[in-house]
Amino acid sequence: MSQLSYLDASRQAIAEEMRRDPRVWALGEDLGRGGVFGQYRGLAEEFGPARIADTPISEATIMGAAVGAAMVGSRPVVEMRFSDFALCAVDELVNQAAKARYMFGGQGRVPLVVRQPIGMWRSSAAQHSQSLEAWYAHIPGLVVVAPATPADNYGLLKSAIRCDDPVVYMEHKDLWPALGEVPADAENGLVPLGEGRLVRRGDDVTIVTWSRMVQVVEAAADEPDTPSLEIIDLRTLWPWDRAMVLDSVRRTGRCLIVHEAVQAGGFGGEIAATVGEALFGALKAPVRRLGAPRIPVAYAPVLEAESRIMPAKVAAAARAMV
Amino acid sequence: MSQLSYLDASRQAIAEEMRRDPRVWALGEDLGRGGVFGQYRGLAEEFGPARIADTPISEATIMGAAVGAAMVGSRPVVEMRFSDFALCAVDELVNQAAKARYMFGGQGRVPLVVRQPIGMWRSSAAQHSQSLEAWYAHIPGLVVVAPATPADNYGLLKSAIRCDDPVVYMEHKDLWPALGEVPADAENGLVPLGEGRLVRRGDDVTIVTWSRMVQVVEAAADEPDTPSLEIIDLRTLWPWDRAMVLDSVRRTGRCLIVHEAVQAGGFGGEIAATVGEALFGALKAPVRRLGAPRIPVAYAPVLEAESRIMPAKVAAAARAMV
Amino acid sequence: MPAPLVDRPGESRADATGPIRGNVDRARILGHYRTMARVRAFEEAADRALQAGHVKGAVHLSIGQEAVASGVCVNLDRGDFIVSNHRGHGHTLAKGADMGAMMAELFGRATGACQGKGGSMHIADFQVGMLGANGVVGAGIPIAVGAAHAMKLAGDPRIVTCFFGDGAINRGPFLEGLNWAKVFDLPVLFVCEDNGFAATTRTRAVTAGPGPGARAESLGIPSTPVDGNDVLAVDQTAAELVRLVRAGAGPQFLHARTYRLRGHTAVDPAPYRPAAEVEEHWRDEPIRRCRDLLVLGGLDTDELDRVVADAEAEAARAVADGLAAPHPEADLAWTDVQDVDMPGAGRPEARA
Amino acid sequence: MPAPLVDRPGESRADATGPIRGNVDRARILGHYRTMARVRAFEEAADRALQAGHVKGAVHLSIGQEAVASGVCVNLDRGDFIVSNHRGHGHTLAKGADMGAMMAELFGRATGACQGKGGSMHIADFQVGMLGANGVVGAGIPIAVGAAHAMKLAGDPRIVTCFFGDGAINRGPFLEGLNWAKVFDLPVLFVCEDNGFAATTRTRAVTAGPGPGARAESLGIPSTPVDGNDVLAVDQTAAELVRLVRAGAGPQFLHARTYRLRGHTAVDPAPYRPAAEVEEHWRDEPIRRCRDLLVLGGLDTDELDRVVADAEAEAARAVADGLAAPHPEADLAWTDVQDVDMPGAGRPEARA
Ligand SMILES: Cc1ncc(C[n+]2csc(CCOP(=O)(O)OP(=O)(O)O)c2C)c(N)n1
Ligand SMILES: Cc1ncc(C[n+]2csc(CCOP(=O)(O)OP(=O)(O)O)c2C)c(N)n1
Ligand SMILES: [Mg+2]
Ligand SMILES: [Mg+2]
Repeated sequence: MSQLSYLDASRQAIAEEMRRDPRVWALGEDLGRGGVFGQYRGLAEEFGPARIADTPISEATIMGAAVGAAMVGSRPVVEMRFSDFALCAVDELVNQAAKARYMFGGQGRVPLVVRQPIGMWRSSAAQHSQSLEAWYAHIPGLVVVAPATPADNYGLLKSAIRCDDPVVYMEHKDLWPALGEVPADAENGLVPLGEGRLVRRGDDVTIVTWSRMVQVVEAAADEPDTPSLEIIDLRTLWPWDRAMVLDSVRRTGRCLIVHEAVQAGGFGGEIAATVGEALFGALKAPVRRLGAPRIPVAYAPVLEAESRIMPAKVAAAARAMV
Repeated sequence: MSQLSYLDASRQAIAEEMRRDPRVWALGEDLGRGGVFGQYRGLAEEFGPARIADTPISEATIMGAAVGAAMVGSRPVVEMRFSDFALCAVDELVNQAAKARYMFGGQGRVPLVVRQPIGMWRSSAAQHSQSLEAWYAHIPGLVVVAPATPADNYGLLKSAIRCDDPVVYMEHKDLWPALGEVPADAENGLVPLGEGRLVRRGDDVTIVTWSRMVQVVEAAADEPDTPSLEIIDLRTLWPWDRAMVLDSVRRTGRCLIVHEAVQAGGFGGEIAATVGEALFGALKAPVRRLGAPRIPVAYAPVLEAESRIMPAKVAAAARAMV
Repeated sequence: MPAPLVDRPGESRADATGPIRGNVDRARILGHYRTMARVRAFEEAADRALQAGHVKGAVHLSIGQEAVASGVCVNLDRGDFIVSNHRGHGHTLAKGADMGAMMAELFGRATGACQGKGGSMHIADFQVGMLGANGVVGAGIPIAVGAAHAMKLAGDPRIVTCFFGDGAINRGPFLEGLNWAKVFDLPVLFVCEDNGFAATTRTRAVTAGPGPGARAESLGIPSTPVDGNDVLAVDQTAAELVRLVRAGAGPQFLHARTYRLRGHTAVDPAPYRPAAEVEEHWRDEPIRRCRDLLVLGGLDTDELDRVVADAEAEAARAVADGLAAPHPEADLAWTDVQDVDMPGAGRPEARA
Repeated sequence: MPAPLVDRPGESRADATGPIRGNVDRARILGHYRTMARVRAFEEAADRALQAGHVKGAVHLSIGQEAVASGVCVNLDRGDFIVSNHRGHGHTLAKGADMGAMMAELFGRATGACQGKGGSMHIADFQVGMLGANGVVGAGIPIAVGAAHAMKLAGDPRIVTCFFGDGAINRGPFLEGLNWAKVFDLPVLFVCEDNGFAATTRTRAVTAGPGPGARAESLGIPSTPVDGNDVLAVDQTAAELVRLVRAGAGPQFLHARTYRLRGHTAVDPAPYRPAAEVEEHWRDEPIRRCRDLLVLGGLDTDELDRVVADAEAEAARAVADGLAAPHPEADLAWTDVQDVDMPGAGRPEARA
């Protein structure tokens, strides 16, 4: 084990996978100088500019080229900088990457990882703050991952790179500096795709959450008046760990889903609908969701705050359920 | 009233709005020859090639140019041909059209309508069959419409063109030939955005649905063993008619949501979560959803059928709830 | 440069030899004749099958454009890759794909090239390096470029050829993909099949500037124009460009002018162009031109007729086999989605 | 062509007159000097405010690129439109926007140009025809083209100018937007502000072919190169291009070479380029060059210093006013989303 930041954990994961498998490479803008957040710092020096490829500002082709490269056997890690810019490459991800294996009757596969940093971060406003994980969970053929801790960013990124299908990998920009223990041993640190993490046991309300909201929910749980919270970090949104969620809610009888994304049409709806259907009768309170209002993220901190879920809001919502 | 097809109803709506308001124009590929489905037949003859503009195959710029044109006071109707191709224009729709009014502090507005024909139609396979209404409902700033009948395609398209904000307007390709009565009087036929339509009264199960599935659900209701169904055609998905849905489910105690789109992460989750929360305790059965499996739409009819919701499936689901 | 005739791998070439034009021998031209006849026969058979209701989805026929497919692909090795567009039957056949599997795919049968999952717009045959048609105009360009990128990264000598239409040059991926190919100096040959139309629209009405070649050159990629209905010209030009690409000279661009003799889709009567214009172009169509050349070169017309008859027989067999082939099992719809979610085939009920 | 100096609408111009270079009079050059000094002062003040923690979001400074903004915008009428990119402060000021409202926007205050909702990357001032900066590289191009399209449709004589960087020419919208502008023959002036970098990457490393001008010309749009640090050259070139656009000659393209003297964002120390290179470019920076010209033309240095001092005072006032301005009310976050869903301001609880 060693203490690493969320950012360094991802860097180490890529470096190890690139050492292990010569087919792995990364492509995106500014990677040669470490990438916009420093997630690739030092990698060009170790692996050279061919495998840490500096690209033009061509999101559609960064993604599309990765699809072609993956189909003929390489394993690209695609850097989109901000998930918002991935909106310039949706055809390539959704019509091509996600469907190629299927459309071609299994003749080819598209083993790529597309890193799409999400979330609110330093007053970045409406075009640099979105969390659209719900979109990708809706698309057959895509795996969707949203790690909350350094250990998970290490272990899940490695699993994503080893996955034979396209993975939408959403790191949260506000988590880059977060520190945590990360298993130093390369193979033991792998985190399987599709498994949730039980963050904390509790009795009264099961909170299902992911990404940056895990910390927020933990803070809420520590507030004095908060009921006893069982916290599940979903980690992978598709496939999501239904079993872990249902087992927990069966026990607590209450479920609150918390996500940073807009609540309307967010992935919380999928979870709420599933829990509501599977545990009808076993619920002590209606399943609730807490997500951002359906407004763009504004620039001024006081306005941006309207889109933010804060611990007090989570605590209040949990209290209202018991 | 006159008998019109769903397709002709939309054509008449556009023609009337173009006559009424000189700022309205349409742009897209092949519009001069009537558009790929004939939705624009005759319009170039009446309004000239400037207002029925034939564009290059440049979806991103069709959408992006419409944003700029709308910001300075014109009212473009954007034709995307298949909703799948709109995936080439997502930045323009989601980062630009939806957010401009907000980001600029209300200085400008983006009154455009983007027509995105959706759905399975004649074995069109994975890249020509998608229904992604859930995506757009998740995006602040967008209105989302999915008409099921000629009258609604007439009245809603007119309302969409008159709306001062961007409207994602999703016609279903399989409905083009559907016939129905349409109010001949231009002003009376307007259908307000955001209001559902009570298709049929019933006692046992409320079905919430939209687009092509309305017909399917009606057929299900007509099957001999089916419980008494109350059918709501949502028509507008954002904002959706919560009041109509909740009033109905309060009475029937049961709710089944049916949509053609993939169930996982579909808009049914939003409705199920909302109903489950608002009517907890008043429900006689868990809220259920019926949508496509999370697989791409395949080409061969026998495979494509796996993605289709048929009346028998709806009837069986309703039966299982009572 | 060994340039095998890959139109029917394994089949014996015509035994006629000796030069006809330039230093191209009769066998090679006869090979083109055969490839083009096979493409034409396939398209005609597919069209008839569609009229008869056996093909459910949209079909874009390449009738009139066969010379581009044949002239380019004859210069490719089986291991080389091609990426195609919605009008891809010709490219696919010329690259060596099995006609029966293609027709079965159009019919949505289990024996189809994609097991019936893709249909005409998603035909692929990875065994012969055919990485897929595409339902999205221009989308093949970045994919081709990426495949070439992977080849370069791996030090793999295979090259990639990317076919697209004149309509695709107005989409962003054209600029992005060509720029990328040149920046990374990739082994890719771009082939713009310029048939004058994008669906019902004349491309010149929606295309600014001097055209595809000038755009390619503005991105640092040399462009070579060619009469796309002259199979020999296409062959000879493509041969040189393929040689350059293989030699590491970076991406090349072939601008082939041709004409789409049929509607945009098989059901499009194309009322937006005068019959006289179409007729005029029928006089210029590549198969007749190739035949004239062969006859001029002394080939027996009976032999040529036999080639056509063989092609038609093959297409008829493909239709018959396709119609006799089983429909896929419904469970197949659940396979090859993604491993992590659906490790085995089967509906969720079955898997629960 | 009347070409008002729009740097401070309503303000009296300098009274110095007489030609300095070509037929451009001193007043016009002095106007540029003032505009550029104001842009520089704004950027420096914004930078200091950012270091002091008053600006929360990212800021892209245009220091060193002032001549492009000033030289182009001086040729535009107040009613004309501009569309900008992430590095848009200079364009916005030069088009006549209020400095105080801009600074307040950076501070996220209620008095900001966008009421604090947009920040640096989304500054707009529709009153002076400034249709918005943009956080997405290249995204302004189709928007500008669409605004021009609407003008043409309406028979409105106003024209549109679109600013973007050399990095943006590698994105699809560049090709699509320019092709569109030419196909529809729209009144739009494209200005490529070529500062050699796209963030930390030298654009020449990721840009194939001869560059922006060749790409524009391949799309049928004539391109004119200009020394983007020579404000007079920019002015004179832009004047001619604006004249052509107004006269209905269709879209024009200005390729202005300049240099980004500061980091990509205000917090980027730009370690990826040698200090000597930056220093060399400081010697070539546009404000000093303009000053030299004015001094050569006989202008009093005291007067020039006064212009700079005025600009700095204005920027200081903008900072002071911005800091004194109220933060927006939280409820403002709920306004201007869309009418049909949220007809009035207020949170859902308040609206229920
Ligand atoms: C992005 C996109 N836009 C529109 C379409 C609809 N469409 C299919 S083929 C076609 C015309 C393409 O023209 P071209 O590239 O010249 O190829 P051709 O059909 O002439 O062979 C169009 C507009 C599409 N498939 N994808
Ligand atoms: C589509 C997109 N990709 C990437 C970015 C991140 N980004 C912001 S500015 C920039 C560089 C732009 O370079 P250029 O267009 O030359 O403008 P400059 O910054 O040099 O003024 C990049 C890559 C973005 N904002 N949008
Ligand atoms: Mg064409
Ligand atoms: Mg630049």
